[in-house]
Amino acid sequence: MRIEVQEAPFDLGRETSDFASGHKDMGAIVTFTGVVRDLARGDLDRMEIEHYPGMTQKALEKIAAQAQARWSLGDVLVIHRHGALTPGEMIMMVATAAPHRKDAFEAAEFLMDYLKSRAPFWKKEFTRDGAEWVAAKDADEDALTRW
Amino acid sequence: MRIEVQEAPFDLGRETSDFASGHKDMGAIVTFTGVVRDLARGDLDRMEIEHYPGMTQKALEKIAAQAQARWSLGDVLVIHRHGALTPGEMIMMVATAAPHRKDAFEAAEFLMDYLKSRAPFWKKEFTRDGAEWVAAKDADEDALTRW
Amino acid sequence: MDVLYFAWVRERIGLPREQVETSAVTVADLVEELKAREARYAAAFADLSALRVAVDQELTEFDAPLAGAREVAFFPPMTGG
Amino acid sequence: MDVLYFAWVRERIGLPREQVETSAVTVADLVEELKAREARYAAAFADLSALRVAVDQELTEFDAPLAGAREVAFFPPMTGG
Repeated sequence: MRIEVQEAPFDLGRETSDFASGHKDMGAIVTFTGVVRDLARGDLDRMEIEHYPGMTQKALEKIAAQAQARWSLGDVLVIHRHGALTPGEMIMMVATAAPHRKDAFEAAEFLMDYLKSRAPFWKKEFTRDGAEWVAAKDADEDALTRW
Repeated sequence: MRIEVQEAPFDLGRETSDFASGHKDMGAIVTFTGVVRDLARGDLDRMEIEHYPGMTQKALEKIAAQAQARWSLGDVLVIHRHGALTPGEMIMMVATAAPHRKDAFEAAEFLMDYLKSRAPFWKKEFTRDGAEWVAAKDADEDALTRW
Repeated sequence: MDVLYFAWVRERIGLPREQVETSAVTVADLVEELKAREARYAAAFADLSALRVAVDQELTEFDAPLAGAREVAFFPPMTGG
Repeated sequence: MDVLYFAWVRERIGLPREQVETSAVTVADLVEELKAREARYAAAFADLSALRVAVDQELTEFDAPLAGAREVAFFPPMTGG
């Protein structure tokens, strides 16, 4: 398991390739990558992600450990950035390796659902007209009931 | 949409990175990568994948088009190899880009479920003791009922 | 008509493709004609539930009509991914 | 005890963290003490359903006890991923 909380960009290609290599008993690798979307009006200048330094790493480790306890996984990777990001930049990624595809997919979805609502990150969107905190969606909270 | 059927290896890192780049309106990128697993006995020499050249590309395009009709997707990528592969080698990958993670995940799972049972590929496993065609799993056929 | 065989169907019949002159109306009729030829065909087609068929490169059923078809392929259930 | 604020809670209260001397038994008691201080606290804590709390860096509920706690953090629902 590897958990990285960082301000710097990450190299999705290299991370995915490194993660997938050398797991001879893992037939299935799933990755999810979150990208900063522009607003519907097309005027997002940047997104700033605040986090809770003392808690973030622990919260992510706990979520990853829950996934490992629940599914048959060979490995888990979580990378989550904070700080200022512009549209098109990658915010975060998760990767799961499992013998079978169902475990790899479900564990990745579980990680994402928990990461959305249970990891201490907060997004703020900046446009020319001002800044606004992104509101948590009911749908994201509801997604947790699946697990 | 890009569909590649090829004997040569592919560069998962570069494919993933290229796919994820330049989609400012796609917040979610999901990839699945299938890797040749060794057998439980640890004696898999190689896997040979046969396919139906005239049909394979069309079948994959049809499956990808079904996914695009059903989910809100910005892009779909499918790469599937044939020929001889050794344990640890990557067999195939799919990637989906969508505004929201639920679409990206579901479409990737749909692509995999259909690709498993509806794309004309057949796997044969070679060990020192002989060779055996991989039998289709009931679970893979059953997986289609979800969609 | 071109008839193609893949995976263990190809191995059991002993060739990957052949030209077949036939007036079979459905895939099932064609299968009966092939089975009547030789033991290796009869063996390959012994259990149709273990086989799949494509007509002109589209998956179909054994009761599908062959009118106008140029290519029929027989193979076991697919194992892609 | 260290009290931390994040996102709009931090902005509304006007500082990211502070040391608080308190004998509050639960998180809810601590919130009442803070609200009584100044209007900006009362505003930040006006609707607890819009807030989340962590005690010693573990998410918890507002009725959680504070005995032994070293750090309490208040923030809106998280928006990671």
